[in-house]
Amino acid sequence: MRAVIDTGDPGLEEWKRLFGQLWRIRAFEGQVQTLAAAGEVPGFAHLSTGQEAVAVGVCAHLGREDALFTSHRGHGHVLAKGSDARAMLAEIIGRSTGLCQGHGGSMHLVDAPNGVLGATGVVGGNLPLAAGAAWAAQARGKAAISVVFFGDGATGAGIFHETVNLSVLWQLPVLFVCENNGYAEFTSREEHSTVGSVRAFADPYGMAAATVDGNDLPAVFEAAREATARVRSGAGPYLLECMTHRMAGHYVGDAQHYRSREELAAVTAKCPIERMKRRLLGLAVAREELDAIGEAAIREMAQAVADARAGAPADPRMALCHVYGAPALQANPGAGE
Amino acid sequence: MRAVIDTGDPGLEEWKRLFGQLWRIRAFEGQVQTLAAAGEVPGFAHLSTGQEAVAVGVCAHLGREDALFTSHRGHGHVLAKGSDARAMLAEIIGRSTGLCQGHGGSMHLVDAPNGVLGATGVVGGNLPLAAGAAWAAQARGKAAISVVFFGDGATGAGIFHETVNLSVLWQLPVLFVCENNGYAEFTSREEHSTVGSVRAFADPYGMAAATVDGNDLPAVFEAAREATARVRSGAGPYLLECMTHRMAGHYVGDAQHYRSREELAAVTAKCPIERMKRRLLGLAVAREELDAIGEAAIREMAQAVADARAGAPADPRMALCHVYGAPALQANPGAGE
Amino acid sequence: MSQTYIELLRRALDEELSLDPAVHLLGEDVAAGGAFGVTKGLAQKHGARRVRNTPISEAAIAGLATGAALCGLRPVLEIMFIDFATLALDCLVNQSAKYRYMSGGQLAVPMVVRTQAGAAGGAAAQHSQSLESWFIHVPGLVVVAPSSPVEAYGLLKRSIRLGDPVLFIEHKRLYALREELPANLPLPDIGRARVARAGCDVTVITYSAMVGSALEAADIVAGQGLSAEVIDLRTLTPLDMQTVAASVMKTHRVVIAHEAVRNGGVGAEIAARLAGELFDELDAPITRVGCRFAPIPFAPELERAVLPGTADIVRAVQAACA
Amino acid sequence: MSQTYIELLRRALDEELSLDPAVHLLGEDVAAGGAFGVTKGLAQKHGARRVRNTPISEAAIAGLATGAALCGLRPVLEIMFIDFATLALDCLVNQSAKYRYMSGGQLAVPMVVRTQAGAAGGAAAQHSQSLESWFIHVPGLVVVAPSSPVEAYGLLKRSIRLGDPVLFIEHKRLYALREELPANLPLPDIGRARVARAGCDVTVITYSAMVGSALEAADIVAGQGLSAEVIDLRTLTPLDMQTVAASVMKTHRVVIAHEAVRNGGVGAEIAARLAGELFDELDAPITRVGCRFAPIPFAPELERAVLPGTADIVRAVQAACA
Ligand SMILES: Cc1ncc(C[n+]2csc(CCOP(=O)(O)OP(=O)(O)O)c2C)c(N)n1
Ligand SMILES: Cc1ncc(C[n+]2csc(CCOP(=O)(O)OP(=O)(O)O)c2C)c(N)n1
Ligand SMILES: [Mg+2]
Ligand SMILES: [Mg+2]
Repeated sequence: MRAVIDTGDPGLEEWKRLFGQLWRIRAFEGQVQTLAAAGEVPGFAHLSTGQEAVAVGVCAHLGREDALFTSHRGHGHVLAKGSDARAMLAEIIGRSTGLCQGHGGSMHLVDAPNGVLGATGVVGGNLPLAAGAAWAAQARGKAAISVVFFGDGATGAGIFHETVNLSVLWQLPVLFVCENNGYAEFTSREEHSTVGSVRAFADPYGMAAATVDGNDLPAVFEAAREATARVRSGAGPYLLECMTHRMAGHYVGDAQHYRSREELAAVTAKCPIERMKRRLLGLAVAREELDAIGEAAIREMAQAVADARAGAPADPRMALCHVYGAPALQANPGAGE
Repeated sequence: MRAVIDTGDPGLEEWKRLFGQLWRIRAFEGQVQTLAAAGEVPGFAHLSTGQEAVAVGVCAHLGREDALFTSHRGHGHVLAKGSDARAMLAEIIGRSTGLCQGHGGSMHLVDAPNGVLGATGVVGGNLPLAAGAAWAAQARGKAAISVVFFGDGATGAGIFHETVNLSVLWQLPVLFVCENNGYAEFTSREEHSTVGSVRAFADPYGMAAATVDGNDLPAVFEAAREATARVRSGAGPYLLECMTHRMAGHYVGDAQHYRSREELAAVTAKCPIERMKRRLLGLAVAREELDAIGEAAIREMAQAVADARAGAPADPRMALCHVYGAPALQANPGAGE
Repeated sequence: MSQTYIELLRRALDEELSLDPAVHLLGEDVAAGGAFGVTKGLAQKHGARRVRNTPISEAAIAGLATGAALCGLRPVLEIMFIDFATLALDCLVNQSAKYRYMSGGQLAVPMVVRTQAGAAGGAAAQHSQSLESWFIHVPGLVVVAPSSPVEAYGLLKRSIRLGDPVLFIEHKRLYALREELPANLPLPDIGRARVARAGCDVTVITYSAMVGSALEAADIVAGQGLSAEVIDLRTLTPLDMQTVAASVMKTHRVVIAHEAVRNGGVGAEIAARLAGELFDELDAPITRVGCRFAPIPFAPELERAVLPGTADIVRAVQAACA
Repeated sequence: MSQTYIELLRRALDEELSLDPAVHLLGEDVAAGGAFGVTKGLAQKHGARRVRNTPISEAAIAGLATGAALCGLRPVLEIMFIDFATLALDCLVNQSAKYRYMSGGQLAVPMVVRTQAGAAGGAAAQHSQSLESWFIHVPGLVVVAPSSPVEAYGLLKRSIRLGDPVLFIEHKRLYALREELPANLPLPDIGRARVARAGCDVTVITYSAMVGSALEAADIVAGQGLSAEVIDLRTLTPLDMQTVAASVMKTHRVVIAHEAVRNGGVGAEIAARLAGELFDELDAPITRVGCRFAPIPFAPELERAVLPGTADIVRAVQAACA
């Protein structure tokens, strides 16, 4: 799709494109929210609204051959990596035209040709997989790197620490991107850990790390440029902590009783899209042009929903496919069926 | 048995007693080695030879009401806490007179009345149990603390990090004692982690921590005095890293091909007993007196083995006892027996 | 006044917290009510020290609960989805289940692990599993799987008081179910199954959410002249083979139904026991109803294609009585 | 020249490392040979980059292997004792087993998890378990449990080449067993059981170390005029019910033996299938032989009291043929 960018300021046109990417995610999640509220999304839908700048700023430095792993809150990352919004939405509403033919769903998006190797519903479960992908790249002499997005809550899981230790030890080309949004479900970071900044976990290992304002697209972009360049250079893993905020609830339907009005207002005031808009206005881009970018994204996603909805429902005859690959096993060895 | 000591130098008589404790562990492990080599110890026997000063220096500050948890290499800790050598040996050779009636064995010593709440064969598995015991003490308003011994290898396990996070968060009265002997089985610390000093893992959490020469009894004693006092005061958990050396193999029978002659000689030169002996000689204790202390320990353990051997073998009629406690379940609900 | 499965679970917890100061709740978000609201309000009532939020550390919190249980607490731990019990399994299997035994009876682990299983509405492969059969394979654990609000209430109270480690498996499809709690209801015994519906032609053995499907199926086949007895096992360890045997010696035909995949499921154990101990009483092949052998897929059409339901039980009953 | 089970496992690994550059070994101490010496010398021969020591991080190394398998490696992971597979279970069950399915067939996880199970000589409660039945309950996993050195060799090679995640369960009591590897032996198929001894009066279905006990038992009952056919299942998923059925249709009597506790064991599944699919072929109750329902105790007298052995199989065969 787009070339890997790895040095310096990408220029105004690229900033505008990235601004559009923010909007595409925002509009995508808006559609998911509407669909979920209407009962068209099976299961749990976790929105990345408010965290778009992390996805866009990091994925700007990735090519299709780089591996991306994400969590339950992964729509934005997958979209920013360049996957097709229609196929994503079709998966999220369970169509046979979805990325995974309806087998996966919102928390399990995979788009292998685009290097999206998977979202997972197990908090922290994606971390060692990403390190493993990095190991494979290292072992096979490939230039690709592996990037994994995860929440601050995942640092409470032992697997985070095991994976960091191994990645540093083996000098794996993996970039850990923590979206520190201060919450795990309904519980604030303060109740989860006395460690406010996740970056601190890198220190014992001497792992390269940085904390950045995750709502500031150029800041994320620049930090991710450095981080990916370093990881690509073979210098080992990197932890990039992006301080950000969930503008929506934990999942669609979460009434957020645990957050005050003031808190929610403060979060809204930090909207990464508004912030980037101000930045671009400051660079003398016309308000109309920026509005048009947003509107185009909104139109694109409305159309994507229409396209996704047009797809055939998942095919029940496929329900027992893909359990095994080996031909001898495809006859489904369980319970005689 | 003995009072909790919590301030200052314990005085020469106590140092001599503790010197005797070093010898008791050394002699105990010597007997286990002989028994294991003779095939009298079922399963795996892991000796703490060379690491005695950690057990003795820490346990000097514990009372019976304090909880102790240990690992596969736990004989020394249990002995230093004041458990009966005969009942321990009887368990280790599988007698009905053993601490656990032969159900547990070398890796699973429990002596509940003495606060020895268990050894575990799962690396790191004892850590959250110790935190849980500390939580119970906290919740029930007891003054007791919980102490857990573990190896440097256990810090590779996620459970270590999860437990530290929780313990700091809940300010639990638990003392983590890491015996950093530079090896996990046949693999050196360098191959396990780039983090040389385990103490570093405390930093992100702001947990109180110290590293001490684990072969220097007075140093361990003093560090443990501070650490236990702090934990007892309600100031939260503490990590005490004791740098030490395994003088024996990973288990009895390990040929240690992975260690050079020079390395083994260097380790022997650091023997904590010899070191304490020099210290006491310097304090004008007569060599004869010190020799007598060692000989008494050796005699005691020889007698303990004889006593243990005299115990009846484990009783096969007990094999299905203690699976459940609830009377309705004791009829053994599995498979109709 | 009827109450939901969730409300009656909450009531059981509330009462036990009030009765016994040793009872403590812990788990992810439990102070906020937990993902399904079961513990809502309990932190406010009993204090944040007795209803404690934890980090996302399933392994450590299981260990914490176990260690605390060794030292006089009666922890009730919530694992949000049974799928994540995988993360706590080392502790539950290697420590909690074995502690009493390994210590030669010196110590006990009076703790309850509340968790929630089953598929509903697209929760997909990692949030829908039914993994109870793993736990019946572990000596030392008790496994409870209540089928209704009233059952859940009584069995949870009994589990908390038991004194052995209990895996208490709720089902997400049952959470909204309503029932009235009868006054002065005696609490059910752990290890005692119940005849949920009497019948004489065939015995349907089941538990948890499938009890409802079995009762529906029994209604349907009744219209076809078949009288099905439905047994709600309630506890999977111990298995109440006496109640099962009494029924099978009457009907001589058996259908076993659960939501888990058949292969290696609890139904296999029951069928094996019958094929061993009551072989001569059986007049027909034992039929098992269970999930088809695949991970639980996301899309509703796929989910429906793998999950067992009332129609499968009806077919199995018909086959058993053919 | 005969070789041990360990030597033939090593030979299989050595050959596959030589044949396919994608094959990599990882695990605790594997570069030093592993706890039992299976991988001894392989790091020297194939390089420390292909035979890699890991920290004590069962969860992470299972994840690492899975992620690498998604990206073109064929990792062979060693989990030192199956008891510690508990720590890797989240990954194995929620990721490795389901990845192909959840991705709609886009990705695969060609990896082998070698581990070692069973009781021997006082390894006690946390180092002696037989937990294979958990894994047959997980769609997406293949489960292999070889019974002899030659079987181990062939099945390991096949497992590495398979393309699906395989749990490969060795048995500590078999490690020292010797056998000669026949020249030009065709590799066994995954999913094909083998008749280890032909007979006509009763079928003994078993796997792993209990195959040896079953053969001994068959010898003993032969002296009493009973002809026992012994089936070595080899793979527990898939289960080769064809081979089993062919035997049962000949003998009409069945004994199932494994070292795991019966409750919820693999034997339950086999018995259940027979009670469902071959009910009319059965002339006697199905007898299961397994460990008594307790954690594995430490002392030899206790260990012997719970473990199943040749004598139990003899008794079961006699009962089945009474
Ligand atoms: C192992 C595990 N435990 C619990 C859950 C339930 N759960 C889903 S999301 C979540 C919070 C995750 O917080 P964080 O990692 O900060 O990500 P965020 O939702 O904030 O993006 C929890 C506890 C889970 N999915 N997996
Ligand atoms: C979870 C787990 N993985 C692997 C093992 C096998 N094992 C036993 S001891 C040991 C090394 C432990 O090293 P360390 O924690 O440093 O303790 P040390 O033996 O040096 O005292 C290993 C890997 C185990 N017992 N538990
Ligand atoms: Mg978060
Ligand atoms: Mg060590």
